[in-house]
Amino acid sequence: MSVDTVIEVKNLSFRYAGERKQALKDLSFTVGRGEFLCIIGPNGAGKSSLCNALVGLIPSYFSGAKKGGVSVLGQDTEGTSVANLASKIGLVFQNPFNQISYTTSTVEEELAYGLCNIGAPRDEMRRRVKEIAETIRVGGLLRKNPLELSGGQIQRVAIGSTLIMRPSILVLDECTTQLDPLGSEEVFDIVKRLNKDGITVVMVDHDMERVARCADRVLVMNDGQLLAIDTPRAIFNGIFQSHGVDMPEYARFGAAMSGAGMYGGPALLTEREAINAGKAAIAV
Amino acid sequence: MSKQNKIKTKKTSSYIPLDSPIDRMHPMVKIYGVLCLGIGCAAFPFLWLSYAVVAFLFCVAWRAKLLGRFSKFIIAFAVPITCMLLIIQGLYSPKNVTVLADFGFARLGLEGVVYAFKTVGTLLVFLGGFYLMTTTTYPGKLVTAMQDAGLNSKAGYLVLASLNVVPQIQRRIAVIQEAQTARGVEVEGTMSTRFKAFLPIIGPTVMSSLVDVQERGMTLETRGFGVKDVRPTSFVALYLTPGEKAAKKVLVAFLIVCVLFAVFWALRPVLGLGV
Amino acid sequence: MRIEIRDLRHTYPTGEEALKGVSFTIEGVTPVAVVGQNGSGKTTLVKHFNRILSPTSGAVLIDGVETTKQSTAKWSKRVGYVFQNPDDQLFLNSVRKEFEFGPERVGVPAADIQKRLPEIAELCGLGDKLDSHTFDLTATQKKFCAIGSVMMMDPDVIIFDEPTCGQDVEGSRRLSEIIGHLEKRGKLCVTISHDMKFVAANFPRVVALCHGRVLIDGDSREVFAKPELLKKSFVSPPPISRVSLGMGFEKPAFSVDELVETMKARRRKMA
Amino acid sequence: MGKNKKSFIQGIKDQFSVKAIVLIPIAVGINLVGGMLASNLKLPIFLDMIGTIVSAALAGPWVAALVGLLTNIFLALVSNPVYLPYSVVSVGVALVVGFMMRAGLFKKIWGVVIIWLASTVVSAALAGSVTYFVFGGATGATGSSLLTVTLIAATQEILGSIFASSMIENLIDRAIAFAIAYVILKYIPKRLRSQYSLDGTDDFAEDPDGSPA
Repeated sequence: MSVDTVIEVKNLSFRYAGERKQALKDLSFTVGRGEFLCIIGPNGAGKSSLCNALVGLIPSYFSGAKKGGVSVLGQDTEGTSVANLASKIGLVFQNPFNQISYTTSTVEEELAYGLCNIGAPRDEMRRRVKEIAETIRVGGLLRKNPLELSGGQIQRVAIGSTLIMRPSILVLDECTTQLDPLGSEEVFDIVKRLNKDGITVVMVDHDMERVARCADRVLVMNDGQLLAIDTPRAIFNGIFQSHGVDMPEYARFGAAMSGAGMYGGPALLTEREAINAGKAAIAV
Repeated sequence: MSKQNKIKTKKTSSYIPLDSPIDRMHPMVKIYGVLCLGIGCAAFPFLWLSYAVVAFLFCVAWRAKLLGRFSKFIIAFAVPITCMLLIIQGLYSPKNVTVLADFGFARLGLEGVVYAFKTVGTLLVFLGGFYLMTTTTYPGKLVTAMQDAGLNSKAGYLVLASLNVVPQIQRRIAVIQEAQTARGVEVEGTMSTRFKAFLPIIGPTVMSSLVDVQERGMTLETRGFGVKDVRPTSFVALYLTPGEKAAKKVLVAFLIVCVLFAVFWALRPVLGLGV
Repeated sequence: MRIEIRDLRHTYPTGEEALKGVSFTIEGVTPVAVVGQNGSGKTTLVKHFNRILSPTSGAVLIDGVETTKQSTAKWSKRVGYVFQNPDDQLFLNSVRKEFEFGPERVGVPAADIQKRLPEIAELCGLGDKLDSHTFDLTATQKKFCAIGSVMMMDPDVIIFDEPTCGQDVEGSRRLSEIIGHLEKRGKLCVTISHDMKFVAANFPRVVALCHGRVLIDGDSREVFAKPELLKKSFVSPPPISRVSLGMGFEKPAFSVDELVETMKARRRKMA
Repeated sequence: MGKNKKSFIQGIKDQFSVKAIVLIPIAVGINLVGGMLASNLKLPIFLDMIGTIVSAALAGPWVAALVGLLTNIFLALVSNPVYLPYSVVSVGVALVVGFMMRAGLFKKIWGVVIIWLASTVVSAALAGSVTYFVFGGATGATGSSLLTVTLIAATQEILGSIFASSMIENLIDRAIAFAIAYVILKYIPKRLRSQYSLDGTDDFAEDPDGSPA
């Protein structure tokens, strides 16, 4: 893990206007540069609210009572406009159809939309669109209408139009939930590669096998609270099962083998690890 | 909204992509065209000018490869309204003095007939021009041109998003209709059965659309929509050719001449130039 | 219960051929899962079961009756369909009203509706939420509200489209419970799913579609024992099955416990 | 609205938050698909102002007025430019509905009846004016044109006939539109509505358990 902190959340609490329940309860944690952090927890745990707070939509877009604060790259999100923050931290959410601007007729225009709004010169736009199109692998789709793309393709365009603002942190709120396995894989591949290239990733995900495989650290939430934040091996050792948090099948397998006295190592996180541990157990 | 009809097709814009000089023309010239020709004809006191401009519009339609559609549109509009106005104004206008024909139950008056043809002529110029502009201009290009000319970017968003959001809501309503019939909502049968189907289908459409509003607003916020003190730029570049610049000047000149003539004509008695 | 699909073909008005001759029969009440990548024709197929779609050629027969014989609304008494997105179904201002809506439409007597209501609410985990606004529910609860509102119509067949999409552990567990309950009550459950963990745990029969044709149809253990064939439809066996196959076992395991038991047996044999 | 008095223009500007701006195209879409659904179900009415009413209730009269304007622009684009001048009618009706809702009339059934009657009269007056002053008496594009001509022939009175035919056309349609919008608005939960209110913070100051645990 990096020593360099890019996000610092300090005693963050939030309650939406008109609601009684606290959506976020006294959260504190930091995210390091280049880290891959996964947020897990049952539906209604406050994962989306946390994402909205990270990018500054809470409190500027959602009215409510906020305590504590979030700072991104040293800047307090409160008092900074969301548009300004977009060049530091980008958000991609679940429904791809809600992430296109509905004002453009081609993918390239869609990618450039954010730049148009901040008044970027045209040459700069063209250069960045070309660069981003390569990153998100939509080179062949640039002239297509975004509304005619498949879910996975639109989701990649959504990531692209976020990346075009050159954020160094990407927040993904269940961005593959509504996609089929193939589309989901396409999107996830890109996220993984971006992380390798140095972008910090904060991702909400329900696919525990994937979380176990990819996360540097896992943040567990329930009922608006932060239960734990640690490495996947530490999180998936069975402690949090009672909090509505699923375990990856491999970790569950490891735990069951330990119970039967066939395995004594750390939590299993990948298919490879599980197969090897299993083979070792029956080779005895 | 009393005149609103149902939309039969799934078309969401009247733009017909055809490669023609009119299609390639800068949208601003077309906007100038509709406004200058329309207002000029409306102001001009004689009715021949409108019909001359309509003839010119037919030439434009031919260049735009839209002669067939344009003729159809003009006839479909002109014939019924001319008939109706001849009855309403020709027979019943209080201004009627000169009687052209006497049908017994009513008299056809010259003033009313002239008024009817003047109205139809002006409307044909306006609506015909508008029709040609929208069928030959891609909506995105039109809005870009208007934004270049100083239109607020929020207004541009509203026009384009309205055009683009409709097909998506249409798809959604189709799914909702399926979902509700699967819950026992009958969409065929007696009038009261069909009436009862309206709410279960429009209800989820409205509700889910309102939920979408939230996320779409977030998207726009994060993408710098409506940032203060910044002049938005556009991805697609539009330039006026020298010919188009000249065309704009000619159109404005046409408008000025028409208006000046109209003022002159109206002031004739005052100026002592009576006929 | 018998659903017979006879050389079913469906071509959309756009010219897209979604089903290119599908034939199979579902008999009894054993839950069936339909799997395959997007565009394989899963949804098009099941939408024929209650005549949301009509065959371009071929036929679907429910207990010997062609589906085209009556409207979807009429079929809703016998064939229930839960759509993927609950927002497409829900619009009333309480869970109770949503539950009563369907059966009222098809003329179920009020007394019967009230009798069914508490049991189904309990099954769906909405027992204490009956008077909540559907908007105040979490994504999981909304989904179960939609499921419950279809179960309230007491159909003989229930079709689920991607029921685990966006669900958490709790939701998936409750769903398994409902599927078990339906089978016990003699109802057939047909599910479209991408979630192979869920399919393996709940569906003894799996039909995999690929490009509008049946790729494999059979016992789930046999189907998941052929990862190479399944790849054609971008389906991969659930993680634990992959582990057991990777360890060299012939039959794919469907649960962790099962695999551990098999391993114990192997160790005993070797010892 | 609000304790401190704002200027009229500022008041209008405040109604156009990003949320309201995103709502507008969607409300336009609802207007249009409402009309389409009515025709698909073969109902003899238009029902194409549900989006306008909902947006008036959520985001105020000026947002609703824009919804009305854009709905007509859209119709002019896709179906017939004749709709363009009638934008005046949509805007006028939206303002009447919006301001009467602001005054709290939509909460009671009798209030809804008043809004219905007022909006019908306003729309008939405006539509009649457009028909008379722009089109000289009839557009020839709608069924009411024939009605107008018949009335003129019977009464010899041009303006009155145009107004009367417009009233007849609108009265029933608006009644059903308002009834449906009334039900839908009842179903929209407060949580969603409070996202639009200009004084959303006031809303929750009343809440008892204010501080985080």
